[in-house]
Amino acid sequence: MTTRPELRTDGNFLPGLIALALFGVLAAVFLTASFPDPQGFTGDGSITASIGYAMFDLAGGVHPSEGFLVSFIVIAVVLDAALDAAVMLAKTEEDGRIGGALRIGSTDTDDDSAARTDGGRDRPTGEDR
Amino acid sequence: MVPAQYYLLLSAAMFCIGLFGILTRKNALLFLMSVELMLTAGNINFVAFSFQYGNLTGQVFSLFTIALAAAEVAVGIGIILVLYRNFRGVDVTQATTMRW
Amino acid sequence: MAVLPYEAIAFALFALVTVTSSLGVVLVEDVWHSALLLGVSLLSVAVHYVMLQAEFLAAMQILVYVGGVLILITFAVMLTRVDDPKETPS
Amino acid sequence: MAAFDYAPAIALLPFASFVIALFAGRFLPKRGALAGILATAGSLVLSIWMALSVAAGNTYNEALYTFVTAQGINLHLGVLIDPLAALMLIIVSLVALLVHVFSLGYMNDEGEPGLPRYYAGLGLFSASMLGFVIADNLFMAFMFFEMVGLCSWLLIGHWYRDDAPPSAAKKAFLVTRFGDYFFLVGVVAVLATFGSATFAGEESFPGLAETALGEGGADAVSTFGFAPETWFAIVGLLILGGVIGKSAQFPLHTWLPDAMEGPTPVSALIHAATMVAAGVYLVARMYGFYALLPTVLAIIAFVGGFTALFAATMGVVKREIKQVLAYSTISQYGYMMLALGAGGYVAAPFHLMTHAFFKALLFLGAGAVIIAMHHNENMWDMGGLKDRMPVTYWTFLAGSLALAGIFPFAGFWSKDEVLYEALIHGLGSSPLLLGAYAMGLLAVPITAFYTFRMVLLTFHGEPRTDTAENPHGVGWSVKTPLVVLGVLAVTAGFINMLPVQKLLGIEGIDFLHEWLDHGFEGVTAHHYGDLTGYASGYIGGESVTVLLGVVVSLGLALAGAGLAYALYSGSDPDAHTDRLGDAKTVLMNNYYQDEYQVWLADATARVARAADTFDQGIIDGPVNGVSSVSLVSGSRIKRVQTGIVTNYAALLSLGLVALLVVLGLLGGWF
Repeated sequence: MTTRPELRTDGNFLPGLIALALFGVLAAVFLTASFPDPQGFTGDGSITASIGYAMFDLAGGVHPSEGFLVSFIVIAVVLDAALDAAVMLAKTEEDGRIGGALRIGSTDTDDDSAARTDGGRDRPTGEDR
Repeated sequence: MVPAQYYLLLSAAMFCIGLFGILTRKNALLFLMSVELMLTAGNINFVAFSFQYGNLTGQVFSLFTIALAAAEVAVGIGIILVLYRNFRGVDVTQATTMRW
Repeated sequence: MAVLPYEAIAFALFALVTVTSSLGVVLVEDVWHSALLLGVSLLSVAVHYVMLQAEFLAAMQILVYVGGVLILITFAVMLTRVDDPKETPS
Repeated sequence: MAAFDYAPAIALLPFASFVIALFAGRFLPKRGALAGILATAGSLVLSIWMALSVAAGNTYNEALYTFVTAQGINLHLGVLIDPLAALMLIIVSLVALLVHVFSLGYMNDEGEPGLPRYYAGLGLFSASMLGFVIADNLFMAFMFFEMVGLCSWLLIGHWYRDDAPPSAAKKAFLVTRFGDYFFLVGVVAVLATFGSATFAGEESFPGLAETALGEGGADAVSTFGFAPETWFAIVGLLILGGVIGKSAQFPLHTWLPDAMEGPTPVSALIHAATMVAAGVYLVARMYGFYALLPTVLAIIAFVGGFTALFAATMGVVKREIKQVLAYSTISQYGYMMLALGAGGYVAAPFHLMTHAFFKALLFLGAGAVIIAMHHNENMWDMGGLKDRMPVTYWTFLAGSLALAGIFPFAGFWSKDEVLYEALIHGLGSSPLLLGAYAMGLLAVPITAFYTFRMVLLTFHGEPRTDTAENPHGVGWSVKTPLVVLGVLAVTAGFINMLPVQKLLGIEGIDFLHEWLDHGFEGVTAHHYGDLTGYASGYIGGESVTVLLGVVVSLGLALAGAGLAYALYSGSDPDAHTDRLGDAKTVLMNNYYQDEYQVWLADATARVARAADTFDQGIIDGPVNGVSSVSLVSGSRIKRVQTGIVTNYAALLSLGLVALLVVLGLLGGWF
């Protein structure tokens, strides 16, 4: 089903003024600032290769950069933890299955309509809230 | 060569649009998307200055930011699912348990 | 910049696309449309990256953002969609 | 030195009896009395052992348990046994033992309730006093001083269901506490000044004070900007505040007559050996400090002399037998203070000792009479008890003769020495002492008068009521202590027959002088004599002066006794005190001292209320204001916490914008 995008008309746009104000301040600051001409990457080395070298603190990068090995490892670990946490959040409390939102989303109250993975055996009679 | 101010202006615009979305919408998914917009605005800044100074640091940083954004979306969707389960909707104004 | 500033024209064009689609993300009624417009916005940012000599980053932007994040968001939109479209939040 | 290893046990044994009586008293046959008797008997045996060791030339001064040592200040528990402490230990433990025995007859046989509590109190009282006696530093002395006060509160208020005893107990506690505040400040001052509060040994504070007053020694102590003499006098007076409270000296004597509300054995213990004696003992204990301060000594002497006279006059008109004894106690402790102030370091413990024996005897005798009279204490209801309770009569008579100071009973020797010291030192160096001496001398006939008035009214003449006709009998547990104390009241004076030595020239019979003259260097009688700087003056030679003092005081005592005999010896004597007229009213009302103190307390309460208002309004006001402002503003501001993420984000953004604007304006970005 495709529909044309419609602009939202209702709602409270008053807080949006804050965003506009922020933009005003930022624009005022940026437009008064002046920069020299950008330098760009002028050498004939590969930028992508240089990124790779920089990321692992290897010598050989043509373009100037800093080393990022430690940041890389740290960010890898942190992101992994974040993903684990996301999975944990998404689990339902009762049976540990992912996708509890699907079950409840199907109907509001009746649990019977939830997808049953046990083939209908062991039908709960009320203790399954 | 486009001067850096214009890139800054572009990124400021994007950032403020994202902020606008967060301030005016109630849908948690819209929140997520707005946050993506704001992160991207930051990335534009990084890359613009990387270009400005001919230094790759900004680009590497942007790379990290992209990875971070991906993970953030994963966590955000986890939160949205919990929100949906507990409040039967993704309206953030319904979830006021932490009120005074 | 005595020559015709193709670069400036391209920047203006794609900046317009970026800003417009971003505004669309936060202004349209339907979440699904928002998600699609977000994709447009992120793709146009990738173009900016290319103009800033960050080709690898542009590729990553497309791969990770448009290919990963957007799919995830789409997934969430579908997961939380209530049957009755009238009840779609916001 | 083996004997001294058991020194702490002297105080710990009664403490054990306290614990036993408190927790197991109700299961014991005599409700804890036997434990107390055994404990105090053990203390007495140990005390005698200590005294024998001291007599052999040994002394003991050890810190046993240290609380804290910081910045040169050392707070510890320790034991100091020297001749003075050994003497006092024997007095206290003996009286405590006899009081315990007497209580069998006074409390147990009368079926009083709350006996375990009573014996627990007695045990703790004895333990506190014995701990006070063996204390080796002022801090520890203060602790036990306070415990003595606490125990007096417990025991005076023993019959707490009546109205009077609890209020008397409170009064005793509060009045002595009032003095103890000064004492506490004094202890802190001593610690701050000398960094040490020990009584004897190398670092003793009297020794340090002596050094500080010597040539160039003032740098060793911190005197807070005062001249050392001034500062030491201030400290001495502060500590004296505690002494005046505990030893019931004017003007803090008012608690003691009220303390008669307690059981009579407790009265005997308080007045003879423990609580009241504690003050005098404290002065004697740190006499090396007071001896350096002529001003303070003069104050002590004058307060003592005045109290002796003042209290004696009030004893004249009292109708209750215990009230008479109470005022005589105050009066006699006045004599001890007079002795201490007059440089009579030996005379004061001497009088303390003889007084302990004969006053304990009198109180226990009075207790026996009270048992006999079914707890009627009014002397006008008695009379003729002489034939019905002879043991009590004869021992009571011995005690009365000692109290009146009749030759050769114990009180004569000690009181005579007190007056003699005051006289010769007054003649020699300080006319002020002569005033104190005069007051002390004037109190002698009054003492004899009220003593014999009491004896005559109680025991002589015809019975004036049916109860006196058929008194309740008393048992062995009452008579035994009376006999023991009666013998001591007769003979105790012979340990220090100074007049006999001076007149007849028999050397070596002033045993107490020699006893108190050995021990630690710096705490001997001779050393104190050197420190006080009192010169002796005589009227026509030493022997003449001695003889004069003896004759005058004995003559006055006999005159007072004779007057009492003349007025009250009939079979049914009149109430001659009515002739005193208005003076009697004043005396019966104790010179309105109570009213005066109540007025003072009311005035203080008004000040306290004003301070309370100040505290509530001005001190607490801002504090409460701050808290209520926080509360109110908190309850308003907490509404910011809507729980809606959008609002938080809006506030965050608003803050960011404001911050950017401020920074931009400050940094000139625009």
